Amino acid sequence: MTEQIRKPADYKSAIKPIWCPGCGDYGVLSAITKAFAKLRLEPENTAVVSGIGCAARIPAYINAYGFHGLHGRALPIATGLKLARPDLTVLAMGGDGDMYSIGGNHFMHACRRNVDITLLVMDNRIYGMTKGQPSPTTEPDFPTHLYPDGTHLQPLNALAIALVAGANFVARTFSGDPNGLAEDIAMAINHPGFSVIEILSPCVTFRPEQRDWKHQVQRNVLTPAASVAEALQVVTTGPELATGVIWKGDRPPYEGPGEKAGIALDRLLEGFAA
Amino acid sequence: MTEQIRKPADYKSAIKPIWCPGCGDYGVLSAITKAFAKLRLEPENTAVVSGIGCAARIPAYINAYGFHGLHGRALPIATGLKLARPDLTVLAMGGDGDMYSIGGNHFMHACRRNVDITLLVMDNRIYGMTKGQPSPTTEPDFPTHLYPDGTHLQPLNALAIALVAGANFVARTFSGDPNGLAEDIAMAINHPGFSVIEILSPCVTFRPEQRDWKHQVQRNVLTPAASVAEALQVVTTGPELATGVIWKGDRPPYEGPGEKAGIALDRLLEGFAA
Amino acid sequence: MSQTSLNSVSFAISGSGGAGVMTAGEILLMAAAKAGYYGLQTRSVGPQIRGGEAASLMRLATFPVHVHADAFHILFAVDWLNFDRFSGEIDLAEGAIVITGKDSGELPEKVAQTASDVIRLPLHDLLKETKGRVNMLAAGIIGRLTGLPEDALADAIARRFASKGNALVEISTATMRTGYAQGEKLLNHEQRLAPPEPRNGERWIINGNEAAGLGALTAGVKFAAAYPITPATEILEWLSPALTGAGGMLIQAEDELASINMIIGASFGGAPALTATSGPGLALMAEGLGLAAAAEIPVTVIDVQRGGPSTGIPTKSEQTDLDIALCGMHGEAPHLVLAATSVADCIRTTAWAVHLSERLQAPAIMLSDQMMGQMKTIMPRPDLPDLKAERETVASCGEEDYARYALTNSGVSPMALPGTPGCMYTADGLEHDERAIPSTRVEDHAAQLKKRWRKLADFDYGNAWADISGEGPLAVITWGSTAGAVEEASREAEEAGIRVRTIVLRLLSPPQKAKLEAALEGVETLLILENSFSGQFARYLRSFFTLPENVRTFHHPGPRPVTAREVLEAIREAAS
Amino acid sequence: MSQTSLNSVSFAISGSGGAGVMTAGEILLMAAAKAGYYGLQTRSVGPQIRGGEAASLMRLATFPVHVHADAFHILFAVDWLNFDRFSGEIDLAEGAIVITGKDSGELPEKVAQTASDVIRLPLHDLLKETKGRVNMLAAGIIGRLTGLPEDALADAIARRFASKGNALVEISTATMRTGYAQGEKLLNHEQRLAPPEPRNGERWIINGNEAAGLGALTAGVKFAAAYPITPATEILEWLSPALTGAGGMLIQAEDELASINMIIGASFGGAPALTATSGPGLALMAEGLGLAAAAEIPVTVIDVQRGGPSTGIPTKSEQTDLDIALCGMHGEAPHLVLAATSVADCIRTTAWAVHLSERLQAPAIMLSDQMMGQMKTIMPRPDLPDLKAERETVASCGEEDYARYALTNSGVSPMALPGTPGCMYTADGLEHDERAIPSTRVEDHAAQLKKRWRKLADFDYGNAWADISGEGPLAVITWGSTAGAVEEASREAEEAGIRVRTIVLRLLSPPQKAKLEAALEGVETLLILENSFSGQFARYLRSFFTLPENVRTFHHPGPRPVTAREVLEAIREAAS
Ligand SMILES: Cc1ncc(C[n+]2csc(CCOP(=O)(O)OP(=O)(O)O)c2C)c(N)n1
Ligand SMILES: Cc1ncc(C[n+]2csc(CCOP(=O)(O)OP(=O)(O)O)c2C)c(N)n1
Ligand code: SF4
Ligand code: SF4
Ligand SMILES: [Mg+2]
Ligand SMILES: [Mg+2]
Repeated sequence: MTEQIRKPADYKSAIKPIWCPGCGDYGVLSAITKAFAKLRLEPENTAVVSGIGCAARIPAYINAYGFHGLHGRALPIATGLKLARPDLTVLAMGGDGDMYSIGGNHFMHACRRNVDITLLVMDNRIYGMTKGQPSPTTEPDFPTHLYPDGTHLQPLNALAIALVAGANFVARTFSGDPNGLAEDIAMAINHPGFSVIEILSPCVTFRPEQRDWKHQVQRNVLTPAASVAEALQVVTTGPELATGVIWKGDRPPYEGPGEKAGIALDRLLEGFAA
Repeated sequence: MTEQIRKPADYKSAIKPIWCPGCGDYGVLSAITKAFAKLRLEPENTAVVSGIGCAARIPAYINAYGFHGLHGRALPIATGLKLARPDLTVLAMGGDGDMYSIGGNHFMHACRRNVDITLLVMDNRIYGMTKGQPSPTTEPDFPTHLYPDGTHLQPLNALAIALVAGANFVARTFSGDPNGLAEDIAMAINHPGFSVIEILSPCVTFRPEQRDWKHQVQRNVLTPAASVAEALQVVTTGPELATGVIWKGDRPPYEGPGEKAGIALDRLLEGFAA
Repeated sequence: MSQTSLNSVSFAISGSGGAGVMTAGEILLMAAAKAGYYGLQTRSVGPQIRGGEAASLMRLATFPVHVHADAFHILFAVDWLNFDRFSGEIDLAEGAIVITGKDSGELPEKVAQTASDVIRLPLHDLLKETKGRVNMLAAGIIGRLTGLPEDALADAIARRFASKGNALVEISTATMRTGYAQGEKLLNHEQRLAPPEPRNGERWIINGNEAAGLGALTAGVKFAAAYPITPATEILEWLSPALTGAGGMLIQAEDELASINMIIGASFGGAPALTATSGPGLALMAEGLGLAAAAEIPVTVIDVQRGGPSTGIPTKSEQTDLDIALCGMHGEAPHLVLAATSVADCIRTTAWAVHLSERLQAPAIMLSDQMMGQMKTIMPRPDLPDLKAERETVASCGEEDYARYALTNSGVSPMALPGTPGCMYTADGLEHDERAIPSTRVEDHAAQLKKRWRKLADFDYGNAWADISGEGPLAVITWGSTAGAVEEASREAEEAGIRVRTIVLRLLSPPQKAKLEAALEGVETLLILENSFSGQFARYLRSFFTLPENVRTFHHPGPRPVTAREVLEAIREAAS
Repeated sequence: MSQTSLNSVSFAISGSGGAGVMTAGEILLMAAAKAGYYGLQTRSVGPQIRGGEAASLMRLATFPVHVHADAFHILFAVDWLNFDRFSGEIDLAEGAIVITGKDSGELPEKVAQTASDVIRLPLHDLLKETKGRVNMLAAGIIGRLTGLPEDALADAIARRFASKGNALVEISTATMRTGYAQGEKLLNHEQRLAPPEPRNGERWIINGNEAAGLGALTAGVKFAAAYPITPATEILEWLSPALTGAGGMLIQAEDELASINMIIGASFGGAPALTATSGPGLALMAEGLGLAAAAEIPVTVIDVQRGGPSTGIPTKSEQTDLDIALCGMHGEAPHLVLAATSVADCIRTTAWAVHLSERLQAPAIMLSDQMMGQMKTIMPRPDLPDLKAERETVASCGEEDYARYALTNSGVSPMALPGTPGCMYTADGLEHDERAIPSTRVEDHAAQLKKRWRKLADFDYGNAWADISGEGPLAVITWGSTAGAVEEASREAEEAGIRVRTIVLRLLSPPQKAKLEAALEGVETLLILENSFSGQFARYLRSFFTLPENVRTFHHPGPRPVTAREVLEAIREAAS
């Protein structure tokens, strides 16, 4: 087959997003298609896996194989897929609730397992799809119907968790900058092992003040740290709306138990001989 | 009521542990009873909650209210209990599989939520109860039936997760030093908010080489760090068999949404008036 | 126009892109309540979070209504964008009129085929003067056609927009009046409601989710933990400030595994505790529910059913969590399953679930569904039920070891709450003996299995286990929100001279075998009705009860509810 | 001594604190196999991880056996510590002998009451010479009493301890010989087996867990993800290196939510995928199974049942996950439920589960239980089944959009695997249309619900859905490991002149209504047998099938299995 040159638009499916006008996720969708075009990915050899939420609706809008699974469970599905089909480029994606609340355990263990998957988390610090409940990244004083006086809880520093748990590539980006975002996504896909990109992606409906992120975000000010410790420093004490690549590790990706662990069928059957 | 002076033995129940002779968990049980005696806890106002595993068997051996719940779910039970009954002293406990594998999400979120609970994790780097499968803390090259060639996975640095997620007290201790352990447990109970104590507790049956920990552990060499960042430094780069208190934070414990968030019934009923 | 249409009028207002059709419906409902009518409102929405196509489905009546009529008399369509997404839920009545914009384009086939009159109005022009929104225009027109007083509409608008400032109230009122005047010109299409009965006492507008929250609160629930999920979230959002106000609290858990285990912990500590969820969340709670059954910890789970399987159709209704509610746990974990029968009944049945759960130290699942959970209903202000959480506890223990799981006569063993001196024990999901000590013995297992079963099976649940009415050799049995259609159809059947015995189960588990079989005495034909594809309720009845010789079933899946007309047809067939 | 006892001898070896009773049993089983006998071994253990009390429960016979006999002829008790923990599982036969130490203390009441002879041996003294362990002494004594050749025992010891060095082999052999000689002196208590049939072909010693792993492997499973749990872990431990050896892999997941979703992901990618668990894990997989049903992803879950509810009795058997396996998902999620009927059948039924799951693009649950999962059985080397994973896929797509969920005749829609050009689609657990696009429409929901149901319901499962034998107006029906007792009892009933039709279901869902009802033709009395407290299987049969007038049930909970004697009694009663 001769290689086909595809434009970003070729990576869009025909399905119209259900998102609110102005939702940050449109920018993410656009950036993904740009990144795919840049990497010349073949749609048939690319798979995008998500959970449930506004953000998690993305796969259907992308021209690639997709799986819109269960709330919180995108990463196990992506893990099984990538391990069984190492030939595919596999991305996982979803919202802050999907990945850090109900999906928190898989997030932590996926970082540790370091399978070659790229994770995009559209962080809007709210549950969009269920209409405005606090997520693990919601500010403690943000009022919601559930907690009119705020949650009083410290937001989860998910990137710090990612670093500590072993993610091999960590970046923070902004949906309002689809070109920068596209570059980061392309870089993450190319980087071996488990990559985490936290995307500041405004929910204009339940967090209208996030429209202001476009003025607040410090674009591309971060550069890969020299050590995990340094990267940790950046995500724990640095400005929280600063974007850029934070960490590029060199852990070899996990691909399974390895041949040495195998036993041939003959030998196994011998074991049954009475 | 006049205060009753209780000896450690008074905090032991009449039930005989099912543990293997030499199991590290005996030392933990003994340390808990010492800590309780030291703090003069009233058994009826103390509750110990666990999941499933060898370590998680402890509650029945303690003279206090106990809950031996589900694998991985000790922390939610302890959280519900403490929030509903703030008058009780609540401890949660279990093994490395219980708390870091199946229970990993609750672990992360309990650290973040910072309810005044003390968590004891008996880390033997193996699944004892199910006879020797790797846990998240198992060394990558340790051979098991499941992975004769080892897991090839980086062990989870659970204390680093705890620090990053927001635990308010973090220590590492050793079951072979019940007195030191007792002091740490007492300190953790007294410390407000969510406390995590990782206890190196050998599994003599499936990790017989851990018997050697008694020679390898550097006892009480750690002291509380001045900042989370410094504490992180200790648990990420320091010797992994060093014990001591690593972090004492001053985040106020979470006790619920707070009165300001309440609405009186009358006003709620008015809302229904047509 | 038949007599019925005057005692009950149904209409739908649809539109896309945030046309505000829900608000129009609310205004009409409030005005109707004010005027002394009964009524209900449901919504059909597309997958969009905001904007997108939506329909406000309404019924106003002179008598209390619990279910939509079979078909709609008026359809006000602001536009036809994506109308086919819910056209399957909107059947037009014979003689129905369709009101739409002059240039809203071609009618969808189904509408064109069934509408008897299509009125095209210059909606844009009509709004020019007041600069108001089309939804208020719709409220005015429909208000006029159904005969609601203009003042009642104005009053509703004032209350609904009170917090949004005077300007909006004024514009909206003026627009409504434009519509009302416009309606005047369409009076040959009038669907006027008969005058209401004189209104005695206060009326409420409430939906099943709020009602369930209220039931929980009145029963004494003090602790809730939950994870948001459609269509149960309103329960949580209503309950959270309410519980805090009552000295308790609601915790948003990290997931449903945490929510069920948190309430188990709180209940172990003595706090009546509850969670609310929908199918996917209930699936995740199965292991925790088993623990509650084994360790004998009272907890209540409200399951607001939605379309399944899997993520399914989160915004639409169906009665298909019966299987998992009854049989979704591994091993044998006896528990209570109750089902509310109407919006109002959500108060009582939730309170009863909490009461029974505490009384019997067992988990209770209370089944609601999207239809009643999100249906706003006008009803007389209800008396709050006197069903409280009352748990048998022990005050202190003597020398003897406390037997937490003692084999008492009733099977219920008094529970020691933490804080009780001398009774320290460890609750356990491992099989155990009477003193809660883990045991693998045949004898202990048999004894505890039996105890947990008989404490539920032998309890006297009184009369509330089912609502039974009517007589005769034909019986109709159903559960949940389908009860509304069954009651209405039975009434109509009686009027048509067909005698029908109606049975609506409220307590599904433990099955009330003797009682139901007594209620079925003399019945020759049993008609089983439910809103499911496979007939889960029919299978449940077959597996637990001895049924009459002749059993007929009628069921279809959501999102279309089972309607009174369908039930009536099934009754006619069964009776013939 | 009856004739039967010579064709089949049962004995138990018990002891505490690591007495090695399991090893003694294994040696005897290996020796028996060598000598041409059939047999089986199960273990009853206390809660301790290591050491603690344990009993090796054994049966040796001249014919293939699948179940323990009703009672034991020999009990060798090294000591009586905590013997009561499993005494409920050890009934002594009439005329049974008890061998124990001279100073092992008083016999437990139940033993004292039923034993006809008690032989107290100076165990310590007997071990003095060889310095061996008491378990080898027991192996020697029992070997002699049952008539196993001394050489076969020596050979078994040599093989069993080969990896542990010569010294141990020698000491153990010498100790066994001491025992064998000692047995010589007890020959009046002999329970000698009749000479074996001439052995034709190779014999295996295998348990159900290994057999299930083997079945999965032969069917072509390439990916497994699982979380360890008793009593399913051996499946994983056997499969992991086996899969790696076959170019696949097994992943230990962080929990069961991850395992089910990992295999869904792998299967979406085209790899036949499986997990194994027990009740608590199955409960956690319910949501994932629903997704597999909705998104039509083949996956197989092996559930090795244990005592429930909740954590229950992890090391002991019961048949009580039937409810959750059949009905444990929310919404309507049609799926396959199969049950192995014996240790050997675990190979075939697991392979069939994988085959059907792939063929029908639906999740399959294959039910095993602790009894057969951990029962070591001597059997002829089986032929591996020719049941492979074969999925209908598409090779490429043209211009038209690919309809992943096309409404085909069979209901099975050819699946595009990632890598297939032009067929990109998004698998979804939301309701969807044929092209996999999310839909809330009444029509799409109805069509897809029906498709998912009929692809299972209309498939022709051939004859393997049940094992049926015998004739007559009395039928006995059962499932799972209880089949062993039923088959044995039916044989005995026939011998006693009672005609019995025996039906053992292998395919539980979709229910084979027409086939089972045909199999029941002419049956007047149906006897339903199962190992559960509440009779889950009986309820299942009632809910799906039209049963004969006269239905009787016999069931009791684990850990005691339903025995052939119990079945026989129930047959006698039903026949009278
Ligand atoms: C098991 C389960 N629990 C709850 C839900 C309901 N639910 C759907 S999306 C969602 C959260 C969405 O928030 P987030 O992941 O941040 O995505 P966003 O909508 O903000 O993009 C929840 C709670 C569900 N679908 N499944
Ligand atoms: C849902 C569920 N999955 C799996 C198990 C089986 N299981 C019991 S304990 C255990 C792990 C024990 O390891 P750990 O927590 O490290 O405790 P240890 O025995 O080593 O003290 C597992 C997997 C279970 N009981 N429940
Ligand atoms: S609710 Fe928020 S996150 Fe969801 S589509 Fe609308 S703007 Fe986006
Ligand atoms: S198996 Fe290991 S952890 Fe469990 S009791 Fe024995 S030594 Fe302790
Ligand atoms: Mg979000
Ligand atoms: Mg461990």
